[in-house]
Amino acid sequence: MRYPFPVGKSDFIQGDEAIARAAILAGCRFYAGYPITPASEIFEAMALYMPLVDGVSIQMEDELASIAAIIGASWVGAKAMTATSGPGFSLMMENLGYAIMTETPIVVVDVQRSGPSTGQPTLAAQGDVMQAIWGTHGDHSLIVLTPATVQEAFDMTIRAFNLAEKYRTPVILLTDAEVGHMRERVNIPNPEDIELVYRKLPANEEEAKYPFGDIHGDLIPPMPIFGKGYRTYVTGLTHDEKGRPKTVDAEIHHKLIERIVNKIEKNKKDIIDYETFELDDAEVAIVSYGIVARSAIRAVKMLRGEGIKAGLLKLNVVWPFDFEMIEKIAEQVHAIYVPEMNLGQLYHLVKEGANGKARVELIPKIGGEVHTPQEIVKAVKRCEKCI
Amino acid sequence: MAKEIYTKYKMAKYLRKEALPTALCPGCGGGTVLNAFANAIDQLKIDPKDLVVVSGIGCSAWIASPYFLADTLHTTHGRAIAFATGVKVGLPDKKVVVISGDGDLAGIGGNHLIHAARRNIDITVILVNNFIYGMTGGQVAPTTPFGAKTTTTPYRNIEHPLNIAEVVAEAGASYVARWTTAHVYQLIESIKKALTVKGFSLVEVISQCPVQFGRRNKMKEPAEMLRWFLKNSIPISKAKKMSPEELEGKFVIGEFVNRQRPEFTEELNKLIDEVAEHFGLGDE
Amino acid sequence: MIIRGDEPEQIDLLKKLYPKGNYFMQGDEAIAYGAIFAGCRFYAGYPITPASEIAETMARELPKVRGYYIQMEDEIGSIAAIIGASWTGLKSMTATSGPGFSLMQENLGYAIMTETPIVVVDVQRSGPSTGQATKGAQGDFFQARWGTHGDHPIVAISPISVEDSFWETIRAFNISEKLRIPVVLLADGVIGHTREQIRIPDPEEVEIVYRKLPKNEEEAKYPFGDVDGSLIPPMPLFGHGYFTHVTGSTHKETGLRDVYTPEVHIKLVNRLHKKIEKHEKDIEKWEEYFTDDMEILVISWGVSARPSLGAVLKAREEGIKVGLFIPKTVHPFPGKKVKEFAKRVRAILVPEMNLGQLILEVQRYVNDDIILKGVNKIGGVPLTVEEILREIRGV
Amino acid sequence: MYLKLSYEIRDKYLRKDMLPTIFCPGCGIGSVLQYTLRAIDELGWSKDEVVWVSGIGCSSRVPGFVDFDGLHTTHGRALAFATGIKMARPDLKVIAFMGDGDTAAIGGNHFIHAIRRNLDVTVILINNFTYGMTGGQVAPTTLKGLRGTTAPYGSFENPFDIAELAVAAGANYVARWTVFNYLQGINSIKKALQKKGFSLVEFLSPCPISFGRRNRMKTAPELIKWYNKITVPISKAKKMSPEELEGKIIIGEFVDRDRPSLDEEYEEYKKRAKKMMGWE
Amino acid sequence: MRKEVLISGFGGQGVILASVILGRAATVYEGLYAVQTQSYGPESRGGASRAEVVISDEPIDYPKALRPDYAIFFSQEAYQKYLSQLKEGATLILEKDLIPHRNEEVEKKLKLKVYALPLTEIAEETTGLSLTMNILTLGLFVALTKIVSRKAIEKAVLDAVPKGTEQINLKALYKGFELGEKALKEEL
Repeated sequence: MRYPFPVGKSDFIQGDEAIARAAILAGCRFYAGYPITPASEIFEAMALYMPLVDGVSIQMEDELASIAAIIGASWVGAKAMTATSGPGFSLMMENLGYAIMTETPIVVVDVQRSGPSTGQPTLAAQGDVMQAIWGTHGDHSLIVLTPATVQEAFDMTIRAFNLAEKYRTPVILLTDAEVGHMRERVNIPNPEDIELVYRKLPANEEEAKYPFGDIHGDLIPPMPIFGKGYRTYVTGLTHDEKGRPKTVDAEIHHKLIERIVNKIEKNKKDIIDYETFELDDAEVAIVSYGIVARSAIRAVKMLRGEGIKAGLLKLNVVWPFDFEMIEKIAEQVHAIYVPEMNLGQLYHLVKEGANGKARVELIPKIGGEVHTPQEIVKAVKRCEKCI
Repeated sequence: MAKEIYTKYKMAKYLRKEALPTALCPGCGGGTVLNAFANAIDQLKIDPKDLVVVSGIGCSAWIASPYFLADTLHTTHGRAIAFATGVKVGLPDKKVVVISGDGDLAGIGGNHLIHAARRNIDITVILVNNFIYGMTGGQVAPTTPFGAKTTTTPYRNIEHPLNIAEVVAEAGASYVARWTTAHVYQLIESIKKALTVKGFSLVEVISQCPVQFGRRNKMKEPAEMLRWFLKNSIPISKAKKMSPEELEGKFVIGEFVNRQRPEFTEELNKLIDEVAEHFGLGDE
Repeated sequence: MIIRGDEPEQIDLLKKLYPKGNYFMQGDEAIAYGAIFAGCRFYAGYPITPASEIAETMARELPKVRGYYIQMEDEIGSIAAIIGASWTGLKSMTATSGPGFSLMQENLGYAIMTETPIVVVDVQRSGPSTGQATKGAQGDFFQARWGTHGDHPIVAISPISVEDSFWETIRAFNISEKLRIPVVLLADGVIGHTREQIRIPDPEEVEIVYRKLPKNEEEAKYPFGDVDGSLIPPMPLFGHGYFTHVTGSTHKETGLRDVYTPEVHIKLVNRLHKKIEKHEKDIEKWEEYFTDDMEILVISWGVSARPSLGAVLKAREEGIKVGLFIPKTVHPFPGKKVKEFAKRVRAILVPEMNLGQLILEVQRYVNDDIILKGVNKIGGVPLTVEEILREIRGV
Repeated sequence: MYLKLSYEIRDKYLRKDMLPTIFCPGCGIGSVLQYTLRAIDELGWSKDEVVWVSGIGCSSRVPGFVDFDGLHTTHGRALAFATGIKMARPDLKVIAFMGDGDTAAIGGNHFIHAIRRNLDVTVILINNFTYGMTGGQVAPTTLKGLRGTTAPYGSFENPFDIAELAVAAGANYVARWTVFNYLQGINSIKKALQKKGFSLVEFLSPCPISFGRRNRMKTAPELIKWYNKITVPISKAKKMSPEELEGKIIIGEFVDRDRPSLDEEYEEYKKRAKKMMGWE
Repeated sequence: MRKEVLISGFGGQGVILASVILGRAATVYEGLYAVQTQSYGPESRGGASRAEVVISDEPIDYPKALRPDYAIFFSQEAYQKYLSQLKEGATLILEKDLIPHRNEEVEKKLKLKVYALPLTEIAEETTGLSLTMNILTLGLFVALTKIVSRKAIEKAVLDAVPKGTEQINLKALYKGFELGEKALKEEL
């Protein structure tokens, strides 16, 4: 297999470009998109690469259609992706719910920009975190990953595909304009060294009869993709294990939704990913994700330098959310700080997790610029003094 | 801080001085369109107080927003005509004008475009067609000519452009015309007609984007693009006698329809009067 | 001519059309009548179960009061049209259900950013996706709060009965007009389709609010400026010669776009949030029962509130000291009140028709020394008094 | 032409465990479904090479009843989903079974853009002038003056002519019939299925419950009689003036042409890309 | 070692490309770490343009420039906007002809090492193409600061420039090296 970019060595590229290359290496062969700042570079790279690797890159008439097309492609067996930013992500909400309900593996990249509405199109923010988790209607669960560097954007894109395939669920890669547009060195491994997952297919005709049945006891049904003679029926309506619409049976609805939520919840351990820095003996913790976590690392070093025992928890996955881990940290430290490029979103989840065992303080920032390490240090020191 | 604008340009009175200069690139056709629109307003002696200008997202949405000194509603991507529908129903006596681009109005907003034409609501749409998504960096649009290069069709476009004027005419508009930025006088006349016609009117303006479109298609200079427009423009009367093959790659210009059809807000208000009469709720 | 809803002719018209007295109608219809009494004279919508009855009632009744009903090509167009109409001065509303609400998210953010008063009714049905179209649910609680992108405040109200639907719709309009903010009415398919007795009042009994307009040309220059210290700018309507510019991009007080200066964005978005905090008193509303001597607290909202009340009454008969708290305004959530209660009880139960959404909100205000438990049910059938009572007994 | 008995078609193509269908007595969807299945049968296509796609609405429930791979999607978006299916697996044949509200109202944009791209799908369109499933609201196809629950005083809007719109947007094959046009219907579907590129067969179909009842046509026969009255064959229509055609609906074949389809173009595109990059 | 570089001018001067080449030289050819970020106006031509490169021998946490150690300004606007943000003792390269108004006071206060040259004019003289000004400036910058080797920047230039223009760009780069050497010897 020949790749349209160098593999097995490092390159100096934008986050958006890294996402596109990782998708190709993850086996993505279908991309549908619509132009939007600051995600267009992903699309442009896909447009350049896809025809060369016999994949499809197509520009749809809007974002609604883009996510629809990738769901369609996923049902014929293609690994599929779309990328957008806030306004387009808002438009995708209905069909994101459809992908959750029909358990369709897809990857949706949201390169966050400053909102609400059109806001500041070229500037970064972390304002869509709760939208990624709660933006579509009805009870549901999904997976949300948050890269902080270009290398992470690359690695997490591959992981996003693997998780989507493994758990038959949409996965959101929630990055931002800063990571998307910045250039850094990325080590692009040899394709043979990349571990890839492909969805579980039915072992036989019998299994294929239950596209939505927990036939293996692992809550994840094998996916009888179209065109194999299984004659699968897929609907966004509440359906039974065979996929037949059953819209008035409360029992069936309960069973279906509970399984969809539980297949994420019960596999939390496998999905959740985080890093810690100087957290073991910390008395003050900073919980951060995405681009801000990079400022937070530096802030921790600076705080340590000033004699404040600070530590960092950097979340690489923000949903499912490890409430228990936060509670454990809350038992160890007396305060948790959450710097976010918004006016308080993941902060709410941290607060729920902390369960009153430690003070939880928000360090908000909006306007398109990343917190400087000094700003975090200052905010922490101000609060530490006031106790 | 408002910058002082020293100009002898007569139409400057229609512009928001504190918002100038515009963000349009040098050589963009948007300026021509803004100028033509201002001239049409001037010639018709329309008071800008009787105007509401609505736009979506994209370079062409910025032609009048915020530069034109009237009530201006700058909305979300593709939805300008739907917003304008609400404005027109609320203010049936005002002129409601939508100025936006091809990607905005015919790409993501294509549905609102054909439905407004079907309703024949009295809105004037000036659709600036530069064949490209300029603001986001030159991606293919539903209007991009077959075979053109863009950032998302690096190996040339394989889709056929949407014939906006014909689709809108078919959908039921009262007035439809197409010109290019090389046909300024005809354009002004058409905008004037569109503003006077009762019902949905569309003036499609083929316009140059030398930076995002021209550069990738061997027309770096605005003048080259204008020459291209002039060379390939075919008047509609002549086009009728030509085969589809002969028309490949040509721009059919002129008036597509100009007709009287029932208008939406009039019909809506008529209905309300009838209901009031029927239930004995009229003005006693 | 723009109708505000409180003109004498309009009052006379309402009296003639809907004489004071008892009516028997569905929750959806009550919302429509509430809107008409609140002064809503523009409705744009798209058919969807179980919200279509609102559209149908509006289509039938609005022309009678010289209001406009239009059906758009989709939900995106519907919310766009009502925002446009609101800028001309008409009080405007749309109604939908989950799938349509998902589609409206982008323009809901636009209305927040441009401070456009509108009311969006979400008659919640069982999801995700198309789910059980005809069944009620409370699954859009967090979507109403977080469904659009970017940092934003929101006001969401949830009625608990048919009669309540009438009054809460009026309140939704009043808050929306007063604070220049879109208000989401989180109704649901159960109440929406339930018929009950409702008393239609005299129009004079209904207090209605109309947005603050600029007093003069000078004020009109700042459609997004805090000209009087209330954090709510007067709204210069279109068609009055003010030459107002409205954009969803980050803008200055004059409305002109400035998408690069962080300070402009910070100032704008902070004010959007603070105007909600500052006027909290105008927004918050709840009902509470037996909270004086309670040991257990039930917190419930919307359609689950009534069976909760039934269960609390029965439990009281059994001598269990249980209280009930029903937030009518669910966003912003009355957290302070809950925090205060949480200190006095040993357990909190949260019954709702989803897999646990309001409970996450409650959790933020509760320490872990008390029991916090959801009573959850999905599938379209409302919680019964027995189901809730069993849980109360259990703790 | 030998016509198989309808139970043969039923037994061969329908999912027995999904029957009976949800369709009301007098509804035209069943007939159109039968025409479609007969067309497939006569073409001798395997059930395994066809995918059915639909949106939301009465007509969109059809893929649930037929024994094929089927994707029942969100409202208005069927053709966008179909784009993914067709472009990722060009060897599969795609049928989109849609209603008028789904196609022309909320899905209007996907409709014109799928046609512009010349996506190789066959749209079987049930036009019943109303939103049947949500209770009979007016649709963009509802003729002026007709009633629906959201137009209690009669529709005041101008309706769409979907077939003409499809022609203007550039479809390869477009035909319109009423459900009464049995043989023409089957033949048109056969032609449409074999056509590369976008094809549309529209059927005027009775909805006595949600539509007819509100317009003084309570039964299917009354509706069919009305269809006969308002339809004009295309050959005849060409000789009529616009005034004479007012309030009439034209039936017949509107266009039959062979522009290259999107997947064919994409195959070429891939080859060109490799050539331009010096891969081949 | 953490070094921050700020480059600013207006669209069309090749600001972004210069920053990308520098970052590429540092990461791909020197094995260092680098982060390149940028911001620009809505116009594709003529708007303000700004790029930053942070270079370090260890992984870079905070990715933006806080107090630039080095700066290159190609426009009066950039000079006025960012001059006061520079670190004390920073090295500053200016396109002299495009920055007619200087603020001696701030330059002195920050003890800046300033190299002001008619860069566009020199580029035009050297290669016949004013467009090569950015590459020439890179050469000057590398010769002055030695932040990456000449070999590395040369390779990175070759990676980034359009096919067919390699020789002309190298010519500009070498001219930059030459100017830098002269400047260090204070011969300028």
